[in-house]
Amino acid sequence: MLAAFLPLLTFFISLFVPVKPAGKGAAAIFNIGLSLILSGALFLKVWNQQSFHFRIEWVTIGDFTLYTGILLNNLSVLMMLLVSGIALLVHVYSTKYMQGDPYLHRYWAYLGLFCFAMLGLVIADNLLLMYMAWELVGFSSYLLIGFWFTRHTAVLANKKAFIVNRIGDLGFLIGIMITLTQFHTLDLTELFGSNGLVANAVVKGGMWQSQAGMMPAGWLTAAGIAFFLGAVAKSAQFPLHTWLPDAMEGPTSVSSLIHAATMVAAGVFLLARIYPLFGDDVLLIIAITGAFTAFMAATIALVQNDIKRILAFSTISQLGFMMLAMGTGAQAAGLFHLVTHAFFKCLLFLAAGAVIHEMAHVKDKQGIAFDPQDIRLMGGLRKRMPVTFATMVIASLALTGLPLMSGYLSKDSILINAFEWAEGHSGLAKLIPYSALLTSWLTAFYISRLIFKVFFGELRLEQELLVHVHIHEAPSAMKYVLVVLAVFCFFPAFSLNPFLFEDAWILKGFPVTDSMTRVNLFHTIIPLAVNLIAMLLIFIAWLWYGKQQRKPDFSASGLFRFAEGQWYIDQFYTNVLVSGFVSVSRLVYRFDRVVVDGLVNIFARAAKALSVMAAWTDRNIVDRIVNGAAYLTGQGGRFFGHFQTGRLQHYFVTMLLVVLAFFIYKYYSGTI
Amino acid sequence: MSLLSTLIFLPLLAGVLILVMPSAWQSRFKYVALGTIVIQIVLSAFMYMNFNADLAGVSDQNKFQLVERLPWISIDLGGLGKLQIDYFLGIDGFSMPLLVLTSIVMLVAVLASWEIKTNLKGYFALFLLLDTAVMGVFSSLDFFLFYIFYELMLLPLYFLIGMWGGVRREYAAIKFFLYTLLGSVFMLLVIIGLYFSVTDPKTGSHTFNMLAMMDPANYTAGSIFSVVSKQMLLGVPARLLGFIVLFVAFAIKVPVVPLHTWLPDAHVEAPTPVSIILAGILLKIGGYGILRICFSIFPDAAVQSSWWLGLIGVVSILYGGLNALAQTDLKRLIAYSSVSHMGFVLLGIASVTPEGISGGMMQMISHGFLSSMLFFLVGVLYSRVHDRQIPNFRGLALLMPKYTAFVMIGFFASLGLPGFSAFIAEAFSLIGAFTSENVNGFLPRWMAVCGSVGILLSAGYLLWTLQRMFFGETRLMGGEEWKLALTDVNPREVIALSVLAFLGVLLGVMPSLAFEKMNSAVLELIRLVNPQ
Amino acid sequence: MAEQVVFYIFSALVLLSAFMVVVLKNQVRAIFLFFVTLFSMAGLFVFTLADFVAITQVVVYVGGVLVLMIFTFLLSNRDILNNPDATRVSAAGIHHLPGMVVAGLFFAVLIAVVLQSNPEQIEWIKNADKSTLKPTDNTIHYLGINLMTRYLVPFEVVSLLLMLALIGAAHLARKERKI
Amino acid sequence: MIPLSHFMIISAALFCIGLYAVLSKRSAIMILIGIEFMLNAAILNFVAFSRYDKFAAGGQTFALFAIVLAAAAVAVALAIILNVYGYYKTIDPTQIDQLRD
Repeated sequence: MLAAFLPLLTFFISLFVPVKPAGKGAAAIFNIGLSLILSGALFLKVWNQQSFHFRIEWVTIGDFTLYTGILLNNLSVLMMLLVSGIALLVHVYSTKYMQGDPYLHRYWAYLGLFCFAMLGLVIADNLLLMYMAWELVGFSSYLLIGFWFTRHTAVLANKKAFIVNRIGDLGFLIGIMITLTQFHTLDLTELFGSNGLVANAVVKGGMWQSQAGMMPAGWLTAAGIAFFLGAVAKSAQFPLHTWLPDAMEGPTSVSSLIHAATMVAAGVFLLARIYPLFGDDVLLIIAITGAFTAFMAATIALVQNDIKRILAFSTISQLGFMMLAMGTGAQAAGLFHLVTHAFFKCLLFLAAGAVIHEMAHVKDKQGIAFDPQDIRLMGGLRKRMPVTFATMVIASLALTGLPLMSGYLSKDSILINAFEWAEGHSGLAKLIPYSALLTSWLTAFYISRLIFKVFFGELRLEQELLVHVHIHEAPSAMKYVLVVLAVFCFFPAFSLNPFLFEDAWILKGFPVTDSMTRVNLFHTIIPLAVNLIAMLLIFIAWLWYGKQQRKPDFSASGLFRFAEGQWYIDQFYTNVLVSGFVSVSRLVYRFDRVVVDGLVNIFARAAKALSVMAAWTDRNIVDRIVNGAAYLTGQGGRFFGHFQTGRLQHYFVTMLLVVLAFFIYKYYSGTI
Repeated sequence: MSLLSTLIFLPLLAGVLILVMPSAWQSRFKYVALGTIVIQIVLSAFMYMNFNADLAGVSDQNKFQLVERLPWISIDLGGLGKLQIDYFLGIDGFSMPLLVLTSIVMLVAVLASWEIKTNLKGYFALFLLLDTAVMGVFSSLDFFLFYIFYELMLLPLYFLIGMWGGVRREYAAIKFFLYTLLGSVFMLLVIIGLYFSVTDPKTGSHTFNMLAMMDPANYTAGSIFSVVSKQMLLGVPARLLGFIVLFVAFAIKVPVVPLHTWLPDAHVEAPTPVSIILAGILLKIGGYGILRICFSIFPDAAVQSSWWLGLIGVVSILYGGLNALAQTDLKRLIAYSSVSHMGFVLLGIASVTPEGISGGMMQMISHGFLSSMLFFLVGVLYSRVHDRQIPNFRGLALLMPKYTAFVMIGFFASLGLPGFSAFIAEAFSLIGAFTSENVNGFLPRWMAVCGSVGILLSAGYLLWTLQRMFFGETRLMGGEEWKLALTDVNPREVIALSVLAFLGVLLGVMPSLAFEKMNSAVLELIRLVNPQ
Repeated sequence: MAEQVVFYIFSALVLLSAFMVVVLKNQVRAIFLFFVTLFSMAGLFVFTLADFVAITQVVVYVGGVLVLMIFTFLLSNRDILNNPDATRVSAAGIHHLPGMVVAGLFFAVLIAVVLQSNPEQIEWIKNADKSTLKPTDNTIHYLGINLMTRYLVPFEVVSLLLMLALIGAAHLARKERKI
Repeated sequence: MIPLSHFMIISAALFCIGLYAVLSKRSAIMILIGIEFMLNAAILNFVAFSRYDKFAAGGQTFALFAIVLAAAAVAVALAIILNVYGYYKTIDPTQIDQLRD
């Protein structure tokens, strides 16, 4: 609990306490360090022992009480440890990387907020709380991507990231609604515990029945897909992956923490949390999505030139692997890969960050306009930044999944599981393990392309611009972080046996599928196949990019352009969906102005016309009548006024006439 | 004088005080108003603290709190029976939170009134009259009294918009006035119909007492709105027609989609404090009226038409969101977002589930705080450069960092970021709508699913605005002149905004502060509407 | 019989002279003809056995009123006096028409009434054998007694009124005009 | 004995002549003369009927009053006429029309 709230403290300290940025940084590191220690303590206490669940009443609506609290089990303590660990390293790294930025206090605040949200996410004990943390994670990611808010691209990127994530959140929310309706609780243990409500719910006669409610069976699938949609957005899976490459506009340290190691893994984490909810068809969808995303992202990564983008696509690809693992039932393997990937990808980013940092320095110092992230301008950095080079190579090897590395263990476990799973399926499912295999080869190629281009050969920046630049090793704070992370890329951190992933302690912490026995042929052949061909590809890459030997020119081919254009998915979104939406909204607004409001105005105008008519009638008819009456009266008055001549005799005449008339009348009426 | 009457008539007294103060003291009027509102807040806070959450209210006078019932107008009409109008006040879980909301929003509006420079005497007198009327609407339990306060609101608003508003203020004021009047005129017909249908069980005479109207036993047999006799009017069941008429009257206030067009115009043209009151309080009267009057008096008709209500709610959410996306005027954008957000209220209420109604109520409270905040923010910008067009601004974050921070809080809060009240409100409204099919079968599930797309839309337009106006390199239409004019928020504005932001966060983190007070009332209402 | 003849002569004299008074353009002559009328009226009074009234008529009217009139006329119509020969009868002017019509109609009505009424048949006249005046009766005797007994109050009032009127007339006719 | 109706007819005729004079003459004096005619016509009736009322002699008494009052009235009227003449320089009543609107 405290561990989660410490980073929040950081957030407030950074925002509201007026100390120097350095002091804030120190406070932030102290907080996150404390978090790490607490997480470690908790880890030791909870791991493989009884889980810890603490909750308090939060809101009561009607008869339904929503509790909130924390749930610590193997999954959450593992994630806590991972998040706080990597966060600490990134914090340390950032002290140097972000040095001198005028808005540093905001940086620490956002970072603190993120760590809080992420830790909250992993320890939340109910879906709603998890959703809240989930969105907060997205929000802090939004803030961090747009940290340099004067950059137009950064702002566009953070908006895109948030909105795309919002789509996923929508799925999550719908999932929550379905779950709540069906089970009347959102508590994770009650729902997904070993004897929980989800496990006991059955599909019978087209209806999905649980103790608390009943719905058509379609909603079971819908719930699975809805939650998966959330995971897809957060973990940047096809078709919602487009925000992640753009998110690289944020500071590299942020990219490494959020967009490589932790936040993007939240989707996988979510799937693991609610795993019992998924039916077979949803799992298949997950597997297919994962496999496809992995493959697609790998192909794109092959041809990109921006160092961070390559890594971003690589991340997407690896997340695809995790999804694939989830979909194929290898929940544990997926999580294992999540952990190992967190370390080596974080390392890759941080190392890349060190490179970019140096390049940007050159840019600032020499005043040359170039893109510090373009690998075509790098090269030969091996000698100038040896530690960076070494650590990055280690991370790359881990990514490729070569033996002795952590990646080897986790990736193999996924692949082998996938093959085993495919045994029991037919049709499209058969293709999944092969595509994963292919993807892992592509991985080897693109990452070695990156390494060779950046670190081997000559510094092409100098060659092209004909200037001499000084590029040094990264500052010590950054360097040590790289080294620490590199240590975690080796096998011993996860398993004492470098070749047998089954021995990995992480795998033992989770419910293991029954296929984890070493009887199958796959267990020997697949690692062998993966590694041999990967080695071959690395060699080719070395020939092409390291040695600068003549290579076939693909750049004209359609496939190359297709990959370079990132499969045009993003363009499709921008040009079709976004502008479509905007034009629809304009249309709706026009509708609102013209039709709805127009109707009102027409009413008003009609009423006005009516009133004009009424006014006309009033003036020309009613008023005429009145005026006529008045005129008549006036004329009559004038006429009778003539009798008032002021002459006494006339008055007398009149008077007598009246008297006479009276007499005559009386006479003829006979009264006289 | 007891608490509620004090709460209602205190502003009126202050208004009179301002009227009799010499005009030379113009600069002191605002402090009088501020002092009044502060007293009001203290009173309403006291009311909140002492509110007994176990008493449900809704239809039972004994379960209301702070009840004041005095015979007011009592005339023997001979053949028509006895005219009985009571001065009847009381609060329950629905009205109490809204009274608290009103006093707080009024505080912000007074703080925003610092920008008003002309004819201060009239302005503050009308302002405080409006305050009285709103307080009266939320606490009266006699329909006639309710109607009087309801109409009394229109008058100051008309003048406040029409005299202190923007360029097209007269158009907007008249549009607003006519729209609302249209609704309330028909409402009056229904009120009279109800009056002749209902007798007070104690005195045996016809009555305007709302609580008496809620009990089917009080209807005279064969009267127009009688529950058992099922009279027809214009080929529609009379009770359904009455419900529809009342609903339309309140729907104009909410506003729901085909009846919303007064809102953007009124908001755009109104001065900032009036926009704040409009969005913060007046829209809530619509929702409150639907709960207190439409649903409670015509529960049978409410059940019949809940599907349509839900549909209107969903349409409002989506339509408002899409419209907001197309706006270039910041204030208009927020006005349309209000339409969208108030759609959640309707959707939640229509579901007749505890989650839905609580969510709807929460959305009203939350929207009260957040839209006030947003309009206040627009006012801050407008008061500095007299422009609100989104394309005319860019990169304000560099110039006004604190302001931008508040804008971000406001925007993210209203797009439903967890941790803010709007999230809780929208989530529960949607959950309520979704569970409705299982609980009572009023709303199909797709409505909730469609409604949730509104959350996505709100993210779209708000973030887009944020990106266009606040981020990037600074580039302003007014050039250097604007750059000098655009100073960051001053302490007065910081206080007002912080109060709202704090409340938004407080309710987001501890929603039970509001939920627990209204829970029993919500359950009672559901029992009344859908007795199962 | 001779009484009858004299009565009709006097009657004719009255009517004719009165008619001439109103139709004559020359006012001087008209006033003098007025004198003739009044005289003849006195004669008619005699026929009703009201000799004292007849004498009073002559004394007051002919002696007082007529003299006053001539005075006034002389004071106010100097231009007419300069041209006293305009004797044309002028009854045909259009502005006389209303007067003529009204007078004619009135005359018709009165005649009708007179002819319809039958004064000799009125109750108190029919039974007035004892109280009917005879030519030999001393009317002054009766008048004197009545004036000093039955009609004393009216008599005094009239005398007072007379005095007031004369004072008023004198005041009005004063030299200084203050109206 | 001359029948009463003869007196009445003469009186009526005289009255109407006086009336005509009052209504049509253009001179205040002539109007005054008309009035006198009418008074005389009335007096004639008084005295004619007075024949049958010897002891009370009401008719004759009132005739006397009437004559005397008429004389007084004439005196006042003539004084007024003189004043009118002094003011308007005319005694034509058709020209003294300040009562008209």
